[in-house]
Amino acid sequence: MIALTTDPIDVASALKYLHTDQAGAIDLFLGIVRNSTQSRPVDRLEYEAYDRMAIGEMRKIADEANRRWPLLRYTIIHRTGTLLIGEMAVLIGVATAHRADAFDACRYIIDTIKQTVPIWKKEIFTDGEMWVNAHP
Amino acid sequence: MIALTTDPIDVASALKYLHTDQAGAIDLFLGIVRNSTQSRPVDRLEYEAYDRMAIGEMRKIADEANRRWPLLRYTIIHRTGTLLIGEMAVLIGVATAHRADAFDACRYIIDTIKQTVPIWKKEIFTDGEMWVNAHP
Amino acid sequence: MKDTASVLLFGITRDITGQSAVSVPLPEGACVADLLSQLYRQYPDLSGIRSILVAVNGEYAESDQVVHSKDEIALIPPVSGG
Amino acid sequence: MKDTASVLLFGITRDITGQSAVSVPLPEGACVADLLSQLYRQYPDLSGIRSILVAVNGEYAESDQVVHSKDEIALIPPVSGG
Repeated sequence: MIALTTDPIDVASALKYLHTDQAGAIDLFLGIVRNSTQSRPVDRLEYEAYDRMAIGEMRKIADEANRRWPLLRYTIIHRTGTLLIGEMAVLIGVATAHRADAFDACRYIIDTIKQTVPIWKKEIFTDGEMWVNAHP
Repeated sequence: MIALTTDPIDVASALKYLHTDQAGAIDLFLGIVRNSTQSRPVDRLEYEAYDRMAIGEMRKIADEANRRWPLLRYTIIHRTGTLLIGEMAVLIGVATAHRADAFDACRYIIDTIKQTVPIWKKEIFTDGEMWVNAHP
Repeated sequence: MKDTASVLLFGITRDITGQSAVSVPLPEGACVADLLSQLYRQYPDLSGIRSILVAVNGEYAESDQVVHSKDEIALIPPVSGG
Repeated sequence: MKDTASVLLFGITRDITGQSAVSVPLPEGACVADLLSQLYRQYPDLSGIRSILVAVNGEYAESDQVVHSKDEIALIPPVSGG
């Protein structure tokens, strides 16, 4: 299951989806808006996506994870729009028979998302704003 | 937060506990009773703990994880008693500022639990039963 | 025949140009690199961005890929999802 | 003075002995290895277990650690939590 959404991410329904009788392990990664970046206080984040391509790139990542590890179920949900401190920006969930595969696949998915998926975040500080990673 | 419980593990309250404004990443590992072991169908599992020592060993593991990685919050919950297919036996949750630490610490904790914490599980098959790891 | 291409802009590129899509002249046979050069001329502030990739029809494109006016073209500044 | 120790049993050791605690003679100065030898004599089926460790007062004990009758002693067959 792959989704972009402007609504809050629902962990319970993601978990319900991941549950299957063959699963011995579920690894769930949550990316959350924290209150500072390099000790500069953050007020909120604004996430923007090139939706069509973002879904396509997430699909490629999931397909590659599926090739590398024996996944039973997976879910990738990324939120867009304005997010406040403590809100969840991304949820990656992977269900496998054995735990090493769940950890490896989950980590691969989030690491690769941050490299290739056309989603951008702007940090809004009390005294300015900045697109993350945009500047040299 | 470290606990042994005979009640079902509540993911929502574990997540609520892990949430803090400094957290940018939460890794949550769930160990689940699956329906087969080496393709032998499992009916249920019975978990037993040496409670006092199990809590002590989990505490040591958490302390070591705290020394190795900058953890903001963690939770280790292990269930005991009779568990059916699909039920959660263990939940490990770790909140950190950055995701690599969350993955590394979470994996360290579950891997070490399986090596040192005095908890035992018996697999009940339709045609027999076996204490896991007990035999050469 | 001289055509134009519409280029979708996101993130910092949208902020710099003040637009979510811009039109650029697209000579026949022009490739991704030509399109980027044209955009840097039109919007010199784009050169302050660490790197810009181009997507054609929803896929990352190499700089020598030829683009057509009917393609969906987008600038991809450094991503920062997650 | 010849004392006895009570030894807590879990998992497969409890199943083999049919008891959750057993009493074993504990000569003065006896160590963990002595206690284990005595238990293997009393319950030969324990030798079918892959390995057995001993915990004294809730901590894993080395085989040369001296045990006392007031200690909380437990057999720890191979663990399988998680």
